[in-house]
Amino acid sequence: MSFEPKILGIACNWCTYTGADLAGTTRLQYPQNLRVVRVMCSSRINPSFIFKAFQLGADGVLVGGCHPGDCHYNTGNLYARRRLAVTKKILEFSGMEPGRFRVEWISASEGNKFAEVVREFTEEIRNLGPQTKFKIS
Amino acid sequence: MATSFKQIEENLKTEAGKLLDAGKVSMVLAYGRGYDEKHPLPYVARSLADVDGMVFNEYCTANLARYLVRYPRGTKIGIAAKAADSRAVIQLIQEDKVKRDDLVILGIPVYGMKNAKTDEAIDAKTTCGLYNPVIYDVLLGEEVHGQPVLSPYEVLEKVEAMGQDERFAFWKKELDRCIRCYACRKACPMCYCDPCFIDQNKPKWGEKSPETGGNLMYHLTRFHHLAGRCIDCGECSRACPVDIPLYLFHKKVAKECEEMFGQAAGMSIDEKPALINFRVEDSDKILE
Amino acid sequence: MSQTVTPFLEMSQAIMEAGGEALKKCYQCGTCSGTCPWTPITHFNIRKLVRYGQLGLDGIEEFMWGCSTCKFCVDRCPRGVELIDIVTAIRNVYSGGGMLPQSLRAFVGSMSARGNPWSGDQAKRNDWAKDQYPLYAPGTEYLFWTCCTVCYDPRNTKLAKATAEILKLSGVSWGIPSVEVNCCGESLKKVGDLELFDRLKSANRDYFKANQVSKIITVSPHCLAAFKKDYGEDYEVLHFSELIARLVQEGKLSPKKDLGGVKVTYHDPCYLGRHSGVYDAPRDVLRSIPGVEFVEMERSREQSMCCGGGGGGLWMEKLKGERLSDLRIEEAMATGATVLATACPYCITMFEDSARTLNVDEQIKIKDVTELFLESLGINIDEPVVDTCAL
Amino acid sequence: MSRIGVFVCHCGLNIAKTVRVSELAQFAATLPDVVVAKDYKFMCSTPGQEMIANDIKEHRLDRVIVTACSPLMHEQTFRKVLSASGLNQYLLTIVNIREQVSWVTHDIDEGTAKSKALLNGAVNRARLLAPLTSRVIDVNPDVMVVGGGIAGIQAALELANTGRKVYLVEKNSTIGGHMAQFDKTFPTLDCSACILTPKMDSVMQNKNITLMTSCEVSEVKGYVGNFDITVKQKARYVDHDKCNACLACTEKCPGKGVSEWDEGLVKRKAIYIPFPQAVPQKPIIDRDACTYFIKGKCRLCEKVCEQKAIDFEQQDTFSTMKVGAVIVATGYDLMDTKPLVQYGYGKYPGVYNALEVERLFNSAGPTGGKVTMRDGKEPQAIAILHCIGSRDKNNYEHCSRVCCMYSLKFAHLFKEKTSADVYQFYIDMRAAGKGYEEFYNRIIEEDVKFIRGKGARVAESADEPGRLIVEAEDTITGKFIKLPVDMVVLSPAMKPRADSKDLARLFNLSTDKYGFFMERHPKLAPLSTMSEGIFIAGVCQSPKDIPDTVAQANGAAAEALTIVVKDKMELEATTAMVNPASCCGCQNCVRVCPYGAPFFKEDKGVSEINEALCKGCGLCASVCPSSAIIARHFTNEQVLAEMEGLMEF
Amino acid sequence: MLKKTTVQKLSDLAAGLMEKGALIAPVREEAGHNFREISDPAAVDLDFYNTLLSPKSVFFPHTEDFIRYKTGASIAEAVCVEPDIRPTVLFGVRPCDVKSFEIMDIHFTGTGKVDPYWAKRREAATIFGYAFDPNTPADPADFYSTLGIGAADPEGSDVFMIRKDQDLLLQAVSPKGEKLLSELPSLSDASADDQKYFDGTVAAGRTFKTRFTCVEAEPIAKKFEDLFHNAAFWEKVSEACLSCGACTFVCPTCYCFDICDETLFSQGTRRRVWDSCMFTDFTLEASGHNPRTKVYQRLRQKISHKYSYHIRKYGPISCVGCGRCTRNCPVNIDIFSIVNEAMKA
Repeated sequence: MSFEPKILGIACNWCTYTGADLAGTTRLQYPQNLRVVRVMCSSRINPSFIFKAFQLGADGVLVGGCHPGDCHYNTGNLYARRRLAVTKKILEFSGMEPGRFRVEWISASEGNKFAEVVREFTEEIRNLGPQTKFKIS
Repeated sequence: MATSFKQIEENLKTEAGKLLDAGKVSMVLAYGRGYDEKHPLPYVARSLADVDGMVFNEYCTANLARYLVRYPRGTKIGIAAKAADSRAVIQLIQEDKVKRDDLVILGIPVYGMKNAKTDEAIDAKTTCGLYNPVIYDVLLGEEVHGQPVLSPYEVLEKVEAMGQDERFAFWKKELDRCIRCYACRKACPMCYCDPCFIDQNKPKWGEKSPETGGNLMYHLTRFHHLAGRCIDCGECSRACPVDIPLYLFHKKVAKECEEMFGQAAGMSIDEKPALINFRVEDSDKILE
Repeated sequence: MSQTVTPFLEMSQAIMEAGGEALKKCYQCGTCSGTCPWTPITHFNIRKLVRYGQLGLDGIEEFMWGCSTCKFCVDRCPRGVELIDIVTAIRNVYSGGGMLPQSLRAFVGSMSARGNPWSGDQAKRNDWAKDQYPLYAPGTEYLFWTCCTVCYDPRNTKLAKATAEILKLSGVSWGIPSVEVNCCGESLKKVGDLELFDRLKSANRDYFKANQVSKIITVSPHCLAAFKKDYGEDYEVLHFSELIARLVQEGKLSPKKDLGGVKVTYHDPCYLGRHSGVYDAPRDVLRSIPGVEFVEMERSREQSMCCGGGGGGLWMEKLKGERLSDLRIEEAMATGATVLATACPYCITMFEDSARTLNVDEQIKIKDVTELFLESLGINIDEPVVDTCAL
Repeated sequence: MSRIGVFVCHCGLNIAKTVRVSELAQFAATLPDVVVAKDYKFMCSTPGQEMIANDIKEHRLDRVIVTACSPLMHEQTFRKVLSASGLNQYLLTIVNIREQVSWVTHDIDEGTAKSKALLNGAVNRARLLAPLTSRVIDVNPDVMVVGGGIAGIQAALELANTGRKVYLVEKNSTIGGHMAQFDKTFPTLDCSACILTPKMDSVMQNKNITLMTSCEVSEVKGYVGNFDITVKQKARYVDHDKCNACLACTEKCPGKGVSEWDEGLVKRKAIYIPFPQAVPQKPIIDRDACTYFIKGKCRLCEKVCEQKAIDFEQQDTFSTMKVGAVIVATGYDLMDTKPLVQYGYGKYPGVYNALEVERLFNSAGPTGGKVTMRDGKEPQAIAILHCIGSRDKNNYEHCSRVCCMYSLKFAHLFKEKTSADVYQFYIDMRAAGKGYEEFYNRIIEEDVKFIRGKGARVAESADEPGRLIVEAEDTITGKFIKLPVDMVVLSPAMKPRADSKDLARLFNLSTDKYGFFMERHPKLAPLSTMSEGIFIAGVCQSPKDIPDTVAQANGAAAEALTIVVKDKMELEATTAMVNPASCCGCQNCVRVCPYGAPFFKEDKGVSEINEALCKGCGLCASVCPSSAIIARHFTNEQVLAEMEGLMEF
Repeated sequence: MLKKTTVQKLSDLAAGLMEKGALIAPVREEAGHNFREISDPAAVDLDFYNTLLSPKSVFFPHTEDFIRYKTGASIAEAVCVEPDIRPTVLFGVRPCDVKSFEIMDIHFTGTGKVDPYWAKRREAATIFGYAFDPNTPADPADFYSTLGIGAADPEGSDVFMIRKDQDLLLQAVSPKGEKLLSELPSLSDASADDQKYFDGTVAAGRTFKTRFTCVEAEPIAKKFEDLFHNAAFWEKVSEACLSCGACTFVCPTCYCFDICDETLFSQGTRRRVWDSCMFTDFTLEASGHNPRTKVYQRLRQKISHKYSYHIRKYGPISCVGCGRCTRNCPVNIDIFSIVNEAMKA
């Protein structure tokens, strides 16, 4: 059987989650490997959530937020950008494949982009194979 | 020419004595005699009589800034601070854990401090490579000049050159050794949370047992919490009974932060810690 | 001619695909055509060109050669339309169909066969130097990129020598390229032959790579702009006037000879000014020369006129009354200057032609800033110039 | 132990087509703590809602999971069901298996599998949910209006007329704003002063309005319903309580200042009222122009003032107002066209900007309403250039919206007052508005020449010294036009006030890249801002004409009223709180919160959160290193549990 | 019975022992020597002073699983975890550490409630003690002789080993040791000289001095009782203490633990994990109250427990003077210096 990755998505309520809804409303098709947790703002994302997700066996983690400048809470995603960039560097230096963690800015109107990102990311994770480094067995 | 350790010790005693005598501070954080020469002890002098117990030698590596948060806000404290220690003081001032006005910083310009276990010089290996304190009120010796300018990040080369799998194996081997005694966070001047996230049950961020999962969670999250705040004193690694080279990871994160955000921790009291700050112009490239 | 037209959107699509993507952004306000120096004097109308392009209308080929890519319109366009890209794309699409004007055929032919626009023998590219100047080798700091025009065009070899002489005095480490290099291809690109341009470009890039070139000095602003914008690698490229200005400022070169109160005006070459943003360096150089009274023309800096030599214009014949260089000469003379200084071999060629045909070549001299600067250093390289333009 | 009910919706075939809903319900029943799991055709229908309500009672459910469409669709619907059944509404969890599952796949196996994972996450999360209640706070009934232009005046009057107390804060020494500078207003051509000054007077007369001229907001504290706003009263050097507006001082004053009202076209006295109908009609001293302040002696005004109202020692003073809501209506500036050197503004005396021309037409203006130029001559040919800096990527990308119409108005007035030929250089003629197209037609019939092409350059004429040449392409003929004229009128872009970004910081508003205040939603909340209780009206939001500005002002007044009309209000329930036992006093939360909700208790060494200011974004919770901050409804435990559930299957 | 082998043939001995069961012996690691289960006989390394971590983890591992369960399921379905207990040889234990087992036995078996995990492992183990060399000075942190433990005490070991230059002498101490020694073909019989050397070393070990002088337990116990309320004393000696757990985790006689439930997805494990009285949350009560919030209170607890409460309750000092806590303290706090200080106070 081919490898079906498990991907955890964490999406902000105002942009990316709504964008994901729009992808559905417009019936765009994308792989079903992504499971989304809704938070109010990408800045809510604690870096430990990301580490934890990998420990729980996520093969990839996708974070979605509003475009910088469009944050519902003005500046949340600007903090998130820095914090998640550091998260990414830490993952990389710990030996995790850099491709497994991605941050995308997807607005409420970008249903297309949401679907496209999910397709692309799922494919990338599929190519990377199962994530075993952090996974607690 | 740098001032000798003996001379620094003398100056330390003189200056500490003056401060205590004049009542400018209620205590001076310095170093005192341990069970032998190689093992000096962090030491608090509260009166002129205590000053005699002070020592300073190449093994006085402990970062005394770690003790600042232990005393009530507003306590007037004198503190002996080497280069990295002074950065810790600055960082604590940035974070409003201590007030600049409450401190008298006795700066120690020095090189050739040694790790007592290995007898190796630690200058740029496990610490930040600076010789002179960044901030001080009194300097306990001449500024060090003419020593080689060392990049604190050169030691990273080997680990940076590794492939992802090799690097993971490296860190797994190192971190699996962890016995969760938490000496690293307790020795760290910037780790002042009580309780630490890892001690909590709600939420339970990581297991308390010293196994791969909990160890990884504890250390990675701690690296993140110290991102943009770690001042590269190397105390975490020196404190570690099982010699995990935590300093390598901290240095890497500090290096990345400097590159991405253009500021190093503990260099100026007017800055904000990089991760509780942002610039609108920050590039999305940092996420790539 | 029928007054009925049918939009031919495939053609519009082809233009967009050839790099004229910006077509669709235009809302036809007329800022470009109102700004364009050609609109008052020729039938060329840049706005119309875009309009024809938007709808793919027939007849576009009639006036697509009018633009000299001076970039005035691009800087003013309220929609941020990259008009030069559109012109290049249109030329590419149409000249692919064999619609190259006669005067440009020799130009393109020479480029293709000999790697330079002047039908020069490639082996003789460095003849002007008479082995007096060092060749670039790995380890040298600056590559002095000699434009084809200063290598082959007799008037402009003076400029090459002037530059080389100053470099000799400058104390920097430099060398000229070997004869194997090609034209930078800037004009060729603007003429629309993108394929040949890519060929020349990659050959030059190979040379740069093989010789570990990282810093380049150009004498022609056209090469400067090409390297900066089109060559796509991280070379540090400087125009020679910038280098002189820096050396003067650092006190490494100081002009001594007083030129005796000569009144000089300066024409901003489009490719140095608007294309590359260099306005002050040549002026600083002129101002550093003792005995030069510097005057500005009415249209200067960002507002500068075009000489008409860009975008292939140097190789195209223009009727009297339709030459921008004539207008510019008049404007220069109106300031009372006796020297029109500039910093581009194309401008020099265009202005010298105009001064001659207007019969004012005695009243006003055309000089490169570099040449004036060399004079002020007290060096004379003047040799009899034989006008045997290879064309 | 929780008692969880799971309700799986088919949504007709919308979900059922690509998710095996009954299998999903059966799966749910196997999960820990799930005591009832059902599927139904339309859960949001009345029978569906009743089913949930009944099961809550019958099975004593304490958590409800509805597995259906996006929470953004029906979360409110089902929350009401819970409330009505006596269950706290926050104990509901929605699993989105329509927008994010059934509609994005064709494969029923995949769809069912993903739904199970999502449901498992929801069960994990639901178990940890806590009932939340909203806090109720008192509301201050007063309102502050910032900006005394037509928008601010209108809003203040509307509010005052409902009996609210209003503080109207104006930076200048008079209210009236730009509208007071205009001569006529398009398209009706009624006199601007005639319609504005009565309103200005009403403000003065209205006992509910506290008029605060020469004032600026200097600090804003508090939150919706309870703002504490500190206002700086700038020193006027005239005690307005004593002044009886005899204006003897202004006659004697030897000082010369530049008249802002007349756009710098003329001088005014150092002690002055900006214009005859100014409100309040009491003078102030311009420190920079006053002989006494410059040279140390003069004080002529003081000598002539019988009321002893002149006070050279006056200082800036500060006072704090308590209000429940704020309307910001700070208007605009015209862009400075000097940097656009091609148009020669500031270089050629014959080039004017639009506001200068307004003053030329005005009978109270520098020329007494006659159109004479700086050289005293009447122009024979006039070019009006549209879109100067507007619709321009190099300057302001927006259309300034009013320039087409006022340019037409200018053309009409020029025709009326001079015998000049009038040319309009335009890109597109935008005359969308009641009576606007008709006005355009009228101007066409007045024989104004329309040249469709943006003015490209203004130069001095070589042939006729003193005249100007406008260069442009007439895009209709494709011909290059060189038009000799005497006067050029530029219609520049409207931009926000220079200090709009400072004001935005004070009030915690966001701005676009130019500094226009951002509305909460461009369509559905155009007058609200991201800061609760603060509203915007007029051009400070985006360029608009007087009718739209007035409409917005009325709207903003009504919005403000909806807040201050109640004496209590309910706050967001999903706010953050600090667990003081875990707080390490690092103050990260204090530093990052865009709303200023967390604050540091110096004595206890811990942070606390003012829940009235909290919007529930959770940023503070993620920057809290010791996890002391609990982001209600999105707590660390809840998120981690949900993640674990999602990753299990 | 005294047997011998050479250091060169140590791996043969190790291989022989591995046939008898699991062999746990010192191996060289990055940070120092540690006891590890041996898979490669050549890895056994007796060139060490003392191991970094104490051998207590052999009988009392850092984590010990008790039961496994499914979350949401009935407690009746929980399954006990059977510890994997095999015959074990614990090889190369220094006399002070051997002594620590005796102290730990009090807690795990001696108080009436027997901890089956400890007891079974202890029973299955054969201990090869290994003498310090009385001819070289002790590490400055050590103070075992101060507590009456000899540098070469065979007591408590099943087999006791003394190094004689390149030879390794092995003396059976218990019947269990004797039996095992007789079954090891790689050993040869020792000579009379060897026996003399062995006995001499044991004797020399008894007079071997680490730092300080011998102490009596009772006066110390009393002193610490008196000092309990002397906060000034405790604040002073704890001023440098970071309150980390390094000392307790390397200590051979610290036995505090926590019972944790660890779950992943719906699988749960109840396990025992070492805990440390130096941690703030060690005494954190469910109510949120914490009787020991200050560093000095925790340090007082640690030291008083070892040097006072333990004596009162069980007799011996709960310390064997191995020096690990002192060696590993990040700020060089020396427990015995504090004892001395206390006696002076």
